[in-house]
Amino acid sequence: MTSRLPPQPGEWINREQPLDFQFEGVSYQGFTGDVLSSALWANGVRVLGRSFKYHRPRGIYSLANHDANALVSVGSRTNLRADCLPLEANLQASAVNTLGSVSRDHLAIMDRFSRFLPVGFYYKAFHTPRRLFPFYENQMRKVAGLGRIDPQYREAATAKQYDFCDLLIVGAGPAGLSAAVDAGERGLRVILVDENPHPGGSFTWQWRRHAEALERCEQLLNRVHALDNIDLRVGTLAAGCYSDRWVALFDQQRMTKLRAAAVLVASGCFEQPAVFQNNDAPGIMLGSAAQRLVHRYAVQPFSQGVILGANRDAYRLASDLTTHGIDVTAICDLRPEGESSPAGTRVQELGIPIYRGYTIYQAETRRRGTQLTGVIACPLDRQGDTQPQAGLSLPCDGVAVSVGWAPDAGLLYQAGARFQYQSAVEQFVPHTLPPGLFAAGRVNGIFSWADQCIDGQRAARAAAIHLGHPDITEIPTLTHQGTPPSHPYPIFPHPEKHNFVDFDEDIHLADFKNAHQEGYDNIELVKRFTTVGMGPSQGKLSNMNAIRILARQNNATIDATGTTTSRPFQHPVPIGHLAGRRFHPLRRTPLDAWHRQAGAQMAHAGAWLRPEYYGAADERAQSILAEAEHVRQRVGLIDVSTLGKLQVTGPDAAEFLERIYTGRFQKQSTQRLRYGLACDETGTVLEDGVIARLAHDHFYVTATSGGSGSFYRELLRWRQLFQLDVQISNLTGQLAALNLAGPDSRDVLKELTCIDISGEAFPYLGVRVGTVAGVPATLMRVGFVGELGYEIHVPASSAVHVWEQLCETGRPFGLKPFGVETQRLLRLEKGHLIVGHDTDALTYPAEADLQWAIAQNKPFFVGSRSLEILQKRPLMRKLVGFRLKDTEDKPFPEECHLILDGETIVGRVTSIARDSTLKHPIGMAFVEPRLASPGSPLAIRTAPGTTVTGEVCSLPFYDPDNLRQQ
Amino acid sequence: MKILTCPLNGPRPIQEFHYGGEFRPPLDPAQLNDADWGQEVHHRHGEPGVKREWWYHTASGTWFIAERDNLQDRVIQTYLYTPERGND
Amino acid sequence: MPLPITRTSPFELPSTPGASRDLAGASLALWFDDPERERQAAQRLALCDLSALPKAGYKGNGATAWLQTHQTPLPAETFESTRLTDGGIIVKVAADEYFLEAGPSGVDLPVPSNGEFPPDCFPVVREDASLVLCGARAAAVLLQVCGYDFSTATLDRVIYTRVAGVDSAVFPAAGYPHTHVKLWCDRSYAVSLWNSLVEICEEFEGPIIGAQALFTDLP
Amino acid sequence: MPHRLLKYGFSDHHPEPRMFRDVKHLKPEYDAVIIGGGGHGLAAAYYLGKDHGVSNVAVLEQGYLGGGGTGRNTAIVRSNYLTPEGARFYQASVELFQDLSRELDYNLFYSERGHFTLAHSPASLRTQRWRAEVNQHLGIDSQVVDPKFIQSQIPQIDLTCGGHQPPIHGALFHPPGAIARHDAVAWAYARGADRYGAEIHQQTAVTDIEVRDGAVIGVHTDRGYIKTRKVLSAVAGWTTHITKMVGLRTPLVIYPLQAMVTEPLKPWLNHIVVSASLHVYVSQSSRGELVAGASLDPYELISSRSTLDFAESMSGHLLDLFPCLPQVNVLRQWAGMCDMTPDFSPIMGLTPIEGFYLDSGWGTWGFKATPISGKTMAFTLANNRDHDLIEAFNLSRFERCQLVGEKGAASVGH
Repeated sequence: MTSRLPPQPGEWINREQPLDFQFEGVSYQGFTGDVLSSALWANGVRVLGRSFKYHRPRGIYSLANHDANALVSVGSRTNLRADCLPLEANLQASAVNTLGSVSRDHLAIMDRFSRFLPVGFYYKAFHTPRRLFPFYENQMRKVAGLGRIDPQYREAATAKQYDFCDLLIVGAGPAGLSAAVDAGERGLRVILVDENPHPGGSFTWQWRRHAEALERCEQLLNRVHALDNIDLRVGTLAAGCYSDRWVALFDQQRMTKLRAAAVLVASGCFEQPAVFQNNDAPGIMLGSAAQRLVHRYAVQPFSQGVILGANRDAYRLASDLTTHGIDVTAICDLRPEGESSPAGTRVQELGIPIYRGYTIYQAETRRRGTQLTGVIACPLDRQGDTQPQAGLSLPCDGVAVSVGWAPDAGLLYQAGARFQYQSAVEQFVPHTLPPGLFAAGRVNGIFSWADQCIDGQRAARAAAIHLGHPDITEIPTLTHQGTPPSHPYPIFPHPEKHNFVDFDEDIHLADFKNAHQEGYDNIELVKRFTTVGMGPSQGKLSNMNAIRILARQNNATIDATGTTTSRPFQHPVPIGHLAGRRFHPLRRTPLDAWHRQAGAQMAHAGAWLRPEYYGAADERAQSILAEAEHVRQRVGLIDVSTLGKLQVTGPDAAEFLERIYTGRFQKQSTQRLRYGLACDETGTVLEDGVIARLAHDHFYVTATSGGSGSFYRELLRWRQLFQLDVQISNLTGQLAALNLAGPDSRDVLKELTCIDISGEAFPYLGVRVGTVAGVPATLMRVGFVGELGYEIHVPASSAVHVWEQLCETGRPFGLKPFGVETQRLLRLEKGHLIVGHDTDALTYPAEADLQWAIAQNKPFFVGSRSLEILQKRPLMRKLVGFRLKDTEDKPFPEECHLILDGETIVGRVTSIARDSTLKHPIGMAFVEPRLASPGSPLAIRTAPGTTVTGEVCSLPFYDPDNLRQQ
Repeated sequence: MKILTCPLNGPRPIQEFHYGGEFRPPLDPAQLNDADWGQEVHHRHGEPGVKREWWYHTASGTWFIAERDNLQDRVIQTYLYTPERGND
Repeated sequence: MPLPITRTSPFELPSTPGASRDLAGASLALWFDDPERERQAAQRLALCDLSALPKAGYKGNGATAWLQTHQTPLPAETFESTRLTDGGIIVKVAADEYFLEAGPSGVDLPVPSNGEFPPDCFPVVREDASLVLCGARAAAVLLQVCGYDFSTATLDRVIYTRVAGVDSAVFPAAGYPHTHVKLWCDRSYAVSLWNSLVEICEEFEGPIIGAQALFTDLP
Repeated sequence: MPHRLLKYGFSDHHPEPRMFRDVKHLKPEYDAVIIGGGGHGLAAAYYLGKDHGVSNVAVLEQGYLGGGGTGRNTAIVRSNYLTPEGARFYQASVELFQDLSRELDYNLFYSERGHFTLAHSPASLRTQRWRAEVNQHLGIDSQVVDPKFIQSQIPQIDLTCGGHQPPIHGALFHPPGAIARHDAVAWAYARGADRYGAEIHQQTAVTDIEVRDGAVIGVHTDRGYIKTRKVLSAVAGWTTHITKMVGLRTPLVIYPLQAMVTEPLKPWLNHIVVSASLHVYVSQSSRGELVAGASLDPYELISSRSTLDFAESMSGHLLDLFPCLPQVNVLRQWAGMCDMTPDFSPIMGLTPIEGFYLDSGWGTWGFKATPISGKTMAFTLANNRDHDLIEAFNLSRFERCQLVGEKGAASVGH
């Protein structure tokens, strides 16, 4: 291990637990607590990945989860960020998006062509001739993209959870810890999250050698641990902040959806790059990355480094590195005045050369860019422009960049905060925060650890006041003192275009100039055209510089230039965590288990599962026909529990139903059923069912299986609007419904009930209340399938009992269960339409031949006025029955096949059955009215150029005189 | 997830609710000619601003009215429908 | 004389109960495994099916008056509840509607002596599935299935919310620790809800138990 | 390497001019004002110049080009619609799109991928067949395919949907279904419109529209007043804001539609996959990102905020279809605003206010109509008469209770 430092106080690695791992097939050793990047760096590996477009070698840059060029695959997992991937024993990682290996990537040739591939080049070529574009696109797709998915990869669903707290604090650095302690001591339920595996934030890298800071950190952590009402969650990312402080927290295991009464963001800042030639070479990194390497992982960032600085942090960094035996060759300070604080003096005392008013003009590398050999520094003139002719060469194997910061403000933006650029800190700071949202620390423009602690307390108190805690002394808002921590324009042109603004997407300075020249001159257009900020790190290291560049190009202020919209997620989050364990509530009838045992083919029907038929999957048609024949000849039993079942009671019940349905109910006799048809306000057929009157003020109503939920909801709404004295109860799930149908049904049923069910005592369309098999039941004589039959409604808990009793009693009659597909065939034979199957979202009653169901001279029902209008128009289509003459060897028509008249579409098949108990194929179709009279031929298009002839016939096909139902 | 306050059940995540569209006072069909009726049935107040809307708390079966700013997604108030409050 | 068993639970329960009792035509499992172990599980985490408890609804302008004539102690406010002597519960679910779940001792639900309800009181069939999630870890299970903050819930007040995607009435009950909740839901959705809860409870090592552990004073 | 790229490599200076003129001031009067600098408005400006010689045109955009629906959709182009009027209209659009890169000399990355609309029930398969039949009859390449075919084309798909959801029974397959680089469509039309003389004014908000005696006479903007007798509103999610200025009521209501994108991956998904019952449509961009969109948000909102609910349910449904994706990372989510109509068809053409034209009701289907809406609206403005292809889409259909049947199939799910 060439670069591992001696043990550091507070280091995150455990030297007792060495780990073997592989990168690109080569074995290395690291420690528990390392991330892949730190372990590789410790082993002297400098090329950790390749860039997206030009395949340039890249190393550690931020070591803060923004190193989007050091992406690796581990087994089936890909696009993992090496700078936050915990090292595990026998980890086998390899870089993504390389051809060959990361150290010798054959695609690095792209870098040679970079001059031919300026920003947006792909919009300007490859599209002519048109036929070649697919070829080019295919090539481009292959070189684009990062990791490769494993199509075989599977993962058990992770559990998601909800959580609640008074105050969520994001970031356990100086401000966050101070805020947590202040709020915790007030008794607030606090959740404190930090994405790092250890709390402390900048205490753990920037202030590691500062005794007073360390002591404060210890104190704060002790208090946090001591207070039961502070829930500290490390390794937890607050990835998105949504309406009403709904925050998505991610850890290794799961996503937690947290509802916080208040949110305090103390997320800190991202250190920002400087833009100079070859600023992406491995070995060039942020000052904060160098300090993270040293203090968290005890890894030497480089042995001999140059610091490019523009703030006090750069000088602290220089002292810090020197203390660790790292040779700081020089500090180039962008500011002509340099640093006059004690931090500056200390560096001078250390004898480190300080070049004031200098920048790094370019970095020098060898071995195809993989090894940094030095930099050329040059002075800046008064305008801040480089003077390369006065450049001087500084040999080094590393550069630490410490020129400024940008707030980690994603959550605040998402939650609706507005920011303003403050030149005292040369940074965006929150200007207005929505209620319940608070910001503290560096994200708030407060830059020393002690001030951050105070700012954290201030924000915690403001939050407590917001949450209604009385008698709290507010702390006045601090302002930043001293020179700005950020440089206003750390961006330097170079004639050879490798001065990168966006490392993710390989966008260099000239690209911005070119985009601007083409008219992409506002921040959103710049983003879309150049793709700046659209890579995996979402612009954390590039957006601020892009804004600075654009502002200068437009000669505008930073505020006027604005920012792009910040959207979730803060860092990319896995689809599996987002999906989590899913709940898919399905509705089951009480007989569900029985059906399965009896060999039913179950199918989804809306939210329900229903038996289609009983029998083998490959005997569908035969099984359905056999079940149908059995109902026609003997007796069958079907579970129709999915029917909507509503109880409508109260003095105004009949009046209410008359307003909802098209028919009349005031004079309906008790113990009788009527057909009910309901439309929506536009006159479209919405629902149908039967309406049973059980008492003067008591109706029992059935509705379609699929529509009853929303229909019930609409009824509740109409009830309010009408202000009628009526109660509506949804009994759909409370009751089971069984339809016993067939010539023998009466004989079966009479064994089980004491109700007189003789034809005279209980006629067709009658309803009776009594018991069946000892269970309270409502019986209705309906004829949906066209045979003598009884719909038996019983409490759901008794359904199995009643069903089994019916089966048992029916055994001598050969009673068989039948499924919903069989029922569909039987009802088609009987000419009954199914709403939603034979009608569509624009069908009105006259089209479906349901005019008879509309009571004339009724003053009002829902949809009546619209129907009046629709009925003045000539009818455009009509639902008819048809039979097929002779299909010969032609393809058989299917539902939704078109009916043609020459080249004109004149209709559509809505239902069809090839095999029916009538022994010939039958169907229903919408056709133009001129074709609706019986005997009209229908040309059904069953395949391109092929039609089959049908003939319209009157409905129903079966038992037109209802003799079967007597 | 947004919080919506059901007048009966109190504040709940909006996922517990069904959106019932704009509140429209019942029309008198007799007062409108065909074209006006066609417009009244289909047209909506879709412009930005505060709108009265129907919302339904699914688990308890409660319809109520919410006054909501459809630009800010801010709920001004919620209350149960009464003809007095509804049709003014 | 006990009624024949005509009512069945919607749930698939783990095994034949170690003991059960008949309750208005249904069988209520008292325990499956070992009564003592189930009692301990009830302290930690357990799931119990109480769908066998008879239930009824009463609705209409006259519902309140009629129930009062049956000496039922009625809750005053909507969503509030009162306890029946047999361990049952009556909840006022709307201004003119009550929901009653009998306790495990088999007391009959209020019915009119002559079989006829007064004209303005309508019985409503209630066949809700009924289950109890209990024990110290019940809160952790609830956090995985429900977006309602039960730590702020009022005891004995019913909360209509969505649990594991199923609209449910949740009842943080007194009588056993606060983290114990009773859930009622539409029977057609009950299997989905039950399966989700069983899966999560298994991960937390919470078994399905019989009713005895909950109703220690069962006669 | 195409010779065009050599030009870049060997020039000292970037050789590309501004894509459109930077016009500093509004003129006092234009022959036509187009509100909305998205694809539709810019296309209308382009065809006004190209087809009708109308060049004194201003396009007013309150934000930046393509910043509304144009830049927020999932960039799918198809023509497999249900009604003859719909199918014909979108087919004309597809035909324009296919040659658009050449016509505008801008690579729009128009990439024919093949479009699957999955059916998870026999009922939904019936609807797909309806669409396929209408399409085939009109000469549009569409067919119903079985699960085996789907699996052969998309090996990663799980036809059982993990057992969580109703399984896949089949699909409507539409081979010409394509994706395109959506922003580029706006930019290319902007460049084209500019070359025909139209002025493009970004960051110019319309504050009011002046109507006298039932006719438009001018437009107020935050940069001053403009006289004009023709105004086209092509602002999608902001339509109700504009119609309010002229006192026009419409059925339009605005709903957000959300989408999200993953980190880039090597190509594995070649097709566009749509499942209406799972509320997913997904394709892989040429950059390698999975771009996935859903159905509308559950309630009206004139905002493009994101919700976690969307990201959760979309992720769940993606895994139902593609169980190999759980460790793929979602990079970003966003939303656009959709002006929805009751019959899932646009509202286009003349209005009761003379000189005020609507190009609206684009709901979730606007991007694919960009060229044809531009072309037909340009015709309509130039001739003050609805173009044949959009007659069925006129606002007056609602007062006549004569809706377009595109919604017809929507309820077929029971």
